[in-house]
Amino acid sequence: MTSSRGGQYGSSFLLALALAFPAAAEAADWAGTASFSSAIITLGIAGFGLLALYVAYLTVRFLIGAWKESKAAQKEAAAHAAPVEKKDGKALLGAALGLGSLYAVMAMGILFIVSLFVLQGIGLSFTESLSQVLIAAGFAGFALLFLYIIYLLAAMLWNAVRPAKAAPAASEVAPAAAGLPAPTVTRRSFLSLLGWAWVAFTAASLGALSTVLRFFFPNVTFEPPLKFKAGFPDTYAFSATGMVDERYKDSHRCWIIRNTEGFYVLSTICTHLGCTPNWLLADQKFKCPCHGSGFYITGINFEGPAPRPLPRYNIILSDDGQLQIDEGIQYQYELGQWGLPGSFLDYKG
Amino acid sequence: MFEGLKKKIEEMRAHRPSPEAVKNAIAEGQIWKSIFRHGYPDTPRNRIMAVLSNVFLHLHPVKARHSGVKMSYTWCMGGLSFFLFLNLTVTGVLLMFYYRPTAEYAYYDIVALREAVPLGIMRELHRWGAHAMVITVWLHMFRVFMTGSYKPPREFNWVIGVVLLVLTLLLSFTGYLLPWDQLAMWAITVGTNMARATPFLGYEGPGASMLQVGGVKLVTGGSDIHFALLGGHFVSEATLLRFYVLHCVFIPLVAATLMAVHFWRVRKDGGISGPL
Amino acid sequence: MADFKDERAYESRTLTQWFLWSSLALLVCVGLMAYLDYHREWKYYQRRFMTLQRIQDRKQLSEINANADVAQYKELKSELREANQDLKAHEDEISKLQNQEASLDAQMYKVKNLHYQILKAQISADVYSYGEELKNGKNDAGLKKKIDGENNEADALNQQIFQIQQSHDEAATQVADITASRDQIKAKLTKLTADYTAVRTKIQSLSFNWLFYFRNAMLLDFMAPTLQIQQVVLKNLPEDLYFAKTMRVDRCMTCHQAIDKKGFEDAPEPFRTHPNLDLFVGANSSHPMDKVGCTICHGGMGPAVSFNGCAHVPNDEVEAKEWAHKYGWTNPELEGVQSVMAPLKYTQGSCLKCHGSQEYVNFAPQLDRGRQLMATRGCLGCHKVKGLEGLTKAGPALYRVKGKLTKDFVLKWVWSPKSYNTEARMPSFFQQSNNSDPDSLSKNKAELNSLVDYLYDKSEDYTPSEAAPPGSVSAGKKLVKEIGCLACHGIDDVTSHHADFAPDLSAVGSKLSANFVYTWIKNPQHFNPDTRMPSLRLSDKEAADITAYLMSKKNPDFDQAEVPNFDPAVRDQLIVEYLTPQLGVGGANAQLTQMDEHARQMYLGEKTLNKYGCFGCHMIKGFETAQGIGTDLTSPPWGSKQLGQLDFGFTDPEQIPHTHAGFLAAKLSNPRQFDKDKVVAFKDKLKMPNFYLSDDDREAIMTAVLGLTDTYVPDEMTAGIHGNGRLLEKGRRVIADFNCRGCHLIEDQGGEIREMYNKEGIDLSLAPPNLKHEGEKVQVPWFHDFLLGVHPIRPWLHIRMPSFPWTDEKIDAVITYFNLNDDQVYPFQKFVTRKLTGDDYRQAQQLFTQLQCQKCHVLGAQVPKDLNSAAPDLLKVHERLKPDWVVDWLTNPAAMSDQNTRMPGFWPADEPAPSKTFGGDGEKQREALRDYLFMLGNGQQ
Amino acid sequence: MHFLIHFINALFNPVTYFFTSVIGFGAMIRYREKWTEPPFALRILIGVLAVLGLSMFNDHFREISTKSDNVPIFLMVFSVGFFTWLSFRQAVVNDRRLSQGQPPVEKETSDKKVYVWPDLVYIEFISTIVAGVALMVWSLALHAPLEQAATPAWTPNPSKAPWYFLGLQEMLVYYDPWLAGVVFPSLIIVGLMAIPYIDKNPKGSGYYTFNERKLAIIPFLFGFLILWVTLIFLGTFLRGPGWNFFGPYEEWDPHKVVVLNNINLSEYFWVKLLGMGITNLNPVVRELPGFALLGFYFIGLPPLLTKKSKFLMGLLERLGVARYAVLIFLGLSMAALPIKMVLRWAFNLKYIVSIPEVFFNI
Repeated sequence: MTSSRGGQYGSSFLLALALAFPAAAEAADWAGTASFSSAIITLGIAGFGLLALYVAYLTVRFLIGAWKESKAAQKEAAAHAAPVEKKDGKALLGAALGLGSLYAVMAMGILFIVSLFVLQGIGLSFTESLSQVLIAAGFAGFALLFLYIIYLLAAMLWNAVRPAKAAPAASEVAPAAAGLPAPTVTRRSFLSLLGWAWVAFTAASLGALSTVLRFFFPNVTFEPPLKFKAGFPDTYAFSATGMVDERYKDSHRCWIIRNTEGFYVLSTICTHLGCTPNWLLADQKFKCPCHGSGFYITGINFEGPAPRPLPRYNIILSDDGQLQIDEGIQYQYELGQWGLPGSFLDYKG
Repeated sequence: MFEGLKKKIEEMRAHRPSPEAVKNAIAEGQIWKSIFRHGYPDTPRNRIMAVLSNVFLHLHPVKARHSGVKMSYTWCMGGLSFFLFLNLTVTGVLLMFYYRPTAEYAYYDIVALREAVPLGIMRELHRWGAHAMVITVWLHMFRVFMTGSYKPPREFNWVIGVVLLVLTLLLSFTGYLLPWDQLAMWAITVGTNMARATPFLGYEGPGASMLQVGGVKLVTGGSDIHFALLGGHFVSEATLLRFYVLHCVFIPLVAATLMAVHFWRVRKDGGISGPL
Repeated sequence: MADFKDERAYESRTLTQWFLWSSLALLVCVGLMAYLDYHREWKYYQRRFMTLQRIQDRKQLSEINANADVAQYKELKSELREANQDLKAHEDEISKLQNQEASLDAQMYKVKNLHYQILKAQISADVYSYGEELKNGKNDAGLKKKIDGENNEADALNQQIFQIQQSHDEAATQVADITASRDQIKAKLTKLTADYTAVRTKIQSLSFNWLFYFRNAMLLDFMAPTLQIQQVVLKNLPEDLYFAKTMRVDRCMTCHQAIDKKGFEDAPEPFRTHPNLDLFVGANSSHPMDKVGCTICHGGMGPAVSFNGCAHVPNDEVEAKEWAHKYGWTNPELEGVQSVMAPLKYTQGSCLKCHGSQEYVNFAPQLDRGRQLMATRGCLGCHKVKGLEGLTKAGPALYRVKGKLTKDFVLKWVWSPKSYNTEARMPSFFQQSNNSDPDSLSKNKAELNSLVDYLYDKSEDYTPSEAAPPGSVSAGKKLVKEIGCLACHGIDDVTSHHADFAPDLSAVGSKLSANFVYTWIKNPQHFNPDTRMPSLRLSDKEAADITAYLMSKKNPDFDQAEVPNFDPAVRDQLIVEYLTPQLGVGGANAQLTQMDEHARQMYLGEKTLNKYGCFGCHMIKGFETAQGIGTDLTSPPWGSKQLGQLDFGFTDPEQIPHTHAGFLAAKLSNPRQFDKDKVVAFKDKLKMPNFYLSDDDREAIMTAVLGLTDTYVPDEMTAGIHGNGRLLEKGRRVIADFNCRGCHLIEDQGGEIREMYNKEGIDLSLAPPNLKHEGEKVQVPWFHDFLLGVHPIRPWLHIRMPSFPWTDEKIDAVITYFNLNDDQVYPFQKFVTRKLTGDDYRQAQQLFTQLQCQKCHVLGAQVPKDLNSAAPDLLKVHERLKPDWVVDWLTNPAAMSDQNTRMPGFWPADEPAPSKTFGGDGEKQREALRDYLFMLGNGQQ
Repeated sequence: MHFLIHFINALFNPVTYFFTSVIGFGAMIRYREKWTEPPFALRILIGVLAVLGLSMFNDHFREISTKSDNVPIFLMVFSVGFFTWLSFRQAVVNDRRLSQGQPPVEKETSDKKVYVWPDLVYIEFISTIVAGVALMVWSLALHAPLEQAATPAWTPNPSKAPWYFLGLQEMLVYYDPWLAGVVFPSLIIVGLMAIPYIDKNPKGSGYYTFNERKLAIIPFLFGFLILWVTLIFLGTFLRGPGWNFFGPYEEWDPHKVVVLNNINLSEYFWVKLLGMGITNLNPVVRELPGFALLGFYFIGLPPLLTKKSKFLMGLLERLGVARYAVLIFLGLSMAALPIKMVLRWAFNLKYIVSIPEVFFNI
């Protein structure tokens, strides 16, 4: 008995260590930073890590108890060779598992509330913080369940090895009548073995499937670089309403528009379905050949199925005096980002 | 001078075997028997054995309802679709001998197929076969629906049929990109851009912008389902390669297996449907 | 009926056990597979670099904190609080204005978006259809009227919009005025803390918090990872895989993250910044990283991202051992890696890939030195090297050797040049590691004697034209030091600086006769019309003194050395060996008996000449255009030769690592060591002579040779062939051929003799001038005449510009080079300046006298008292200097000559003009002075 | 002649095209006895062929229809037409026999069993050869299309999806890509799969009939013929550069200017109706009218309809709540397309609900 308890404590300590590791790394870091808030957050994480551990510990202790009773029930059933008890044992184990998962859900609930306060703070606007909290709680719950399964697997394996030693003893003690093989292993432990075999197998195949899914996302692509230099500002013509320059339309899929105030860069990807609109000088508008979407020179959509204005790319004056465009950073009109620095370059020339 | 020779010819012509005898000699010969488990004469037993002992023909039952055999009932659309699929597989494999799915070679290989490659017509056979197959698959669905053959016990077979329809469209869609000409690229751009708008998984779909953790957007132009489908932000060489693999290997295999299930379920659910 | 479950082929419990353990194994393997793919070497380096950056940012942060004046910060904070207070007073007024704005917005939206836009679209649609109708010849009046109506309505709407906009802006400005004060404070506040917050957020993003772990978690690191492979795709520098051009991809910056970031100069490798960023890698440098990448210069496997995968190559054995220990590094060359890195110290060799067709590469001194050595030491005599074909041969011509050297001297000299003079450039063919056994020695002596006899037989007679009068050794020594012999020649007892462009003169006394030296230094062309040795226009006395000094330089033990005589029997045996292949043994002996002593010597002499390839460095009659006997280093380029093609012989791989660099280092230090333990006939022994190179010279030549690779570089990326490139290179070739950079600084490179001036503390204004802007400065016709007939310009100089035996074609090349280098317009025409008349002339003259130019400057006949501080003759200005240059020179002479000129600046920027003439306008004064000088020169008083 | 072409072009604008096709569909159902008679059907065929022949004289039409990739569409239109006639013909014959109490035609032959070898195999063999010949002739006659090499820099005008997706591409004009590109296609596929599980009607299995399976055939044919086949015809022939609408004989002029300004429901409600500002409203509040309308359509309408019509109430009992709810939902979403088309043409309505901030527009 003691060995299982020792195993239990050992692994719980391991769990605490694993969870506290990011906090430790951050703490080592914290000594240097003057930032107080990041320290609180990391302590919070370490805290709720330990909390999750405590819940896991509670669940495990309860399950061990249920396990013991079902084993006891099994032993009696085996002794009287009465099939009726087996059924109760199973029921008990079912109940135990039910309660275990109840505990797990409760733990996730606690995590949900804890992360609401610790992780996100109250300040954020309602919809955004809600989604982040949900995701954080989801991940925390998932991590806990994963640990919980691993732990139970370990405990079960611990038991699976031990009874093997006991089982042969049982078979010598009561050789059954010829014809009927001695019930060396009761249906339940056999089931648990098969059950856990299936759990391991499904875990392995799910793991393999997720590696295949990850396989489809290339780490490196050979598309033209998103950040590039676009020549000196004075080489661009400008007028009050703005002049559209198509120098980089083919190579980098962007228009550079200069008016009296300065520069802004529009993406040439139509927000409806990704075709490349054409700039019609006469009509002073961008017209998409695919479905007829029309955009003003500012990029705002005014006709056709395009749902949103053309996004603007980041444009700054690099230290060597050239325009530097970074297509990695986009500004969307409907999110009110066209006012942000980098979406418009003030340049009077 | 050639008397000896002439005499021998005369002899041979004298007891030339009758066609009948030749036929029997072959049909009873060990070779024939080893291949065809059934005899040649048209007896009921041979008719049965002809179907049972042939791996391809045992797709059909030994006997079938007369109504099920009539063209006006089945329009033979299922059979035609299967024939077109086989034709596409054969011409497809032959095309693979000349077509290289890289951006620098793809287009000019297709031009070469038309201009220089012997029997370059394979490409036309493949393309028109594909369009024809799309039509025959629809008509097959249309016939099965109009004759109510989807009713129990054949519901699941109808579901497999719908999946096969979708796979046919996907096969044709992925194949559309391979010539790598303007028509192909922009048709596929329009088609795949819908993936950008998948809810939650596409970076321009509803709900995608809400998936962010610690201020970092998770579903972006470089990590959504559209990116995985194309292997990049735009239709590029990586897309050509992915569509080539899907078109030549992945989807045909899945379709072939499902067809096997489809044919098997036709037989198991009671053959061609007919009034009870 | 027995339970059907019992009739089982296997006992179900064991099956389950098998199923359990195999599934667990599968789970572990899948986990391992995913983890090993995730756990990559470069991620470890990127994490370390994050900590490095954080430390640097934190330093920066503390600096900001230190010099941020906290007082101002606090004061602004309190001001902000007050502004907010009094803003509350205007609360209601602001909200009223804002409501007004909102309603105007609504109206605007309604009118503009719902009515105006649709109307505009309708108008353009109608106009289009009206146009269509017109095309078909039908003028639809109704439609026309409809369009006009719509236009009027549109104008009305436009007017309405304009008014709404007007009132809207009005309201907005009012609101802005109220909140103006508060907004200003807020703006100032944010500007104050802007860089502080920027750095702090940067630190936050670089710290290992849970967000970092989540973003880079296994299998989740595709969404927004911070640890990523960085790469540069170079389509303009494709790699040539046997005619298949594939784009070059360099991923070195995945680990070398700080390669293009300043501030990590002393960070541990691999995070060190690239040396001189403004020349390499920097965004504004001439080799930006995104255009040129890394592997084009350093070699190595660009797309690889692991230490060993990139085929790193250490600089030396010590580093190799350290890497083997640290990274498990093994020599990539032995594993047949596609492209191996060049050791860092030979990186300059890669400049040849693009700059191969240029004479010299300004920013690669070691490469320049290597290529210059290959020309001056005679490597090119035997080995063909791309870009260095057609240079003048390294050694002296032997047409008239009979008149120059005694036979005994030549025998002793060729037998062991170093015993005559340790600095001698002649390589040693004999007494090497593979021919020092007695048999080889005797055979070599026979060969040597026959060779010398052959040369002497072919040589023309020559007697020096003049006899050397007696001269003083000490005067000669002083002259040799001052007049500029040391720019090309080295001598051991005058100065420690040692030029090695021309032969070393430390023991010339034992070599030449006095008369020869005397005639030679007075008129070198007399002995050899093609020699590059210039004449320094020496007077008889000077020549005599120099001859006396040079003749005093003897090498006593070389004089006593024993002449290597030969045994005729050995010679005859050699001749038989040469004849047997054609005539068989009997025939060969028969032929031998018919040959008299002289014929035998001639026969063996010619064979030896062909065997050792002396014509590679010396011009010998009949062998002027003979091909070098060494292996061709260009096709296939030696740097890209397969390792299997290099014959390491039985040398010990521990001493000589089996790499290109290893082979080359061994070959250059002792070429014959590869014959060790080899059983090889006398005639098949390795013949490459030993140059006894110094370590630096050997490294320089290795850089030049390792740089010869087959890397494909398209023309648009090759330097020196576009625009005036080829003309510039022609000029540079002449400059390199005549060692102008021995004295002069050209393009700020060269000027080796200045080392002597620096070492001995002599004033640099006495050194040969820096020809930096010569094209701008000097008129072409004068330049041409000067180079043909050199005459002194700067009287105070002791060192003399020598008169070189130049042809017109060479001079034109040099002049074109100087003018194109300073972007002068091609037709380099003569200049004419305006003629000063009346008052202008008078004022100019007055200015000329006021500035006392004649105190230093020579003016035709009038020469200033102290010649040492005299300045060039002003009467030559009109034909020598370009007018614009003169004005610039007068404005600021120090700047124009990089601070080493004696000419004072008369018009310092901040002070008033030195004289009242021309109304004190410095500009006019200088131009007038220039025109005055030009008139003086042309004699138009 | 010019006037006639102009009239036909005007006739083929989207509104009339769609309504004529719906009316034609209704007529096809209603007068099925009449037009399935072979002579009448033949007369229709000849009429169509005549119109087609005549319109070949129009350069533009000829150029578009002889483009090699548009040939399958003719093949599809004629084969769908022929087989619709064949199925209706046999359904009408069977319905007539069933009304007189006789079993359907197929019954007589379905009891007699026939050897598969050689009959069935022989027919299949022959049809394979015929199909092979047809395919070969088609391939010999027409080259597969090949335009210039792909360049991301230039989008051809118009750029169309493969012909079988033109129905979808047409939907894209009226709905946002996430609806028209992802949600509706999945509903179509799921809907098709669900048919056997929803259609509990035991009758009509294994023989052509119409009367016994009205409820199943009409929605399926509406979806298949109108929303798929005719839209493909429209997408191919009547959609030109800038995705503007062109008559069958109208030259595809890329500079054609058409009024495409559309207004959202929220703009109608707040700005037009109540005259309030819209830009400062919280997105959810701004789109309340849209949500209300959708809520009513999907949640309010079904109970209302079922209460009112006996037919639907009967259906509810027969199918059970779950199947009925799925059927109604699928039916309503299929009807959503034509309804949105009408709203677009009638009121220039762009979006019922439009929250561009999160890319959510319906």
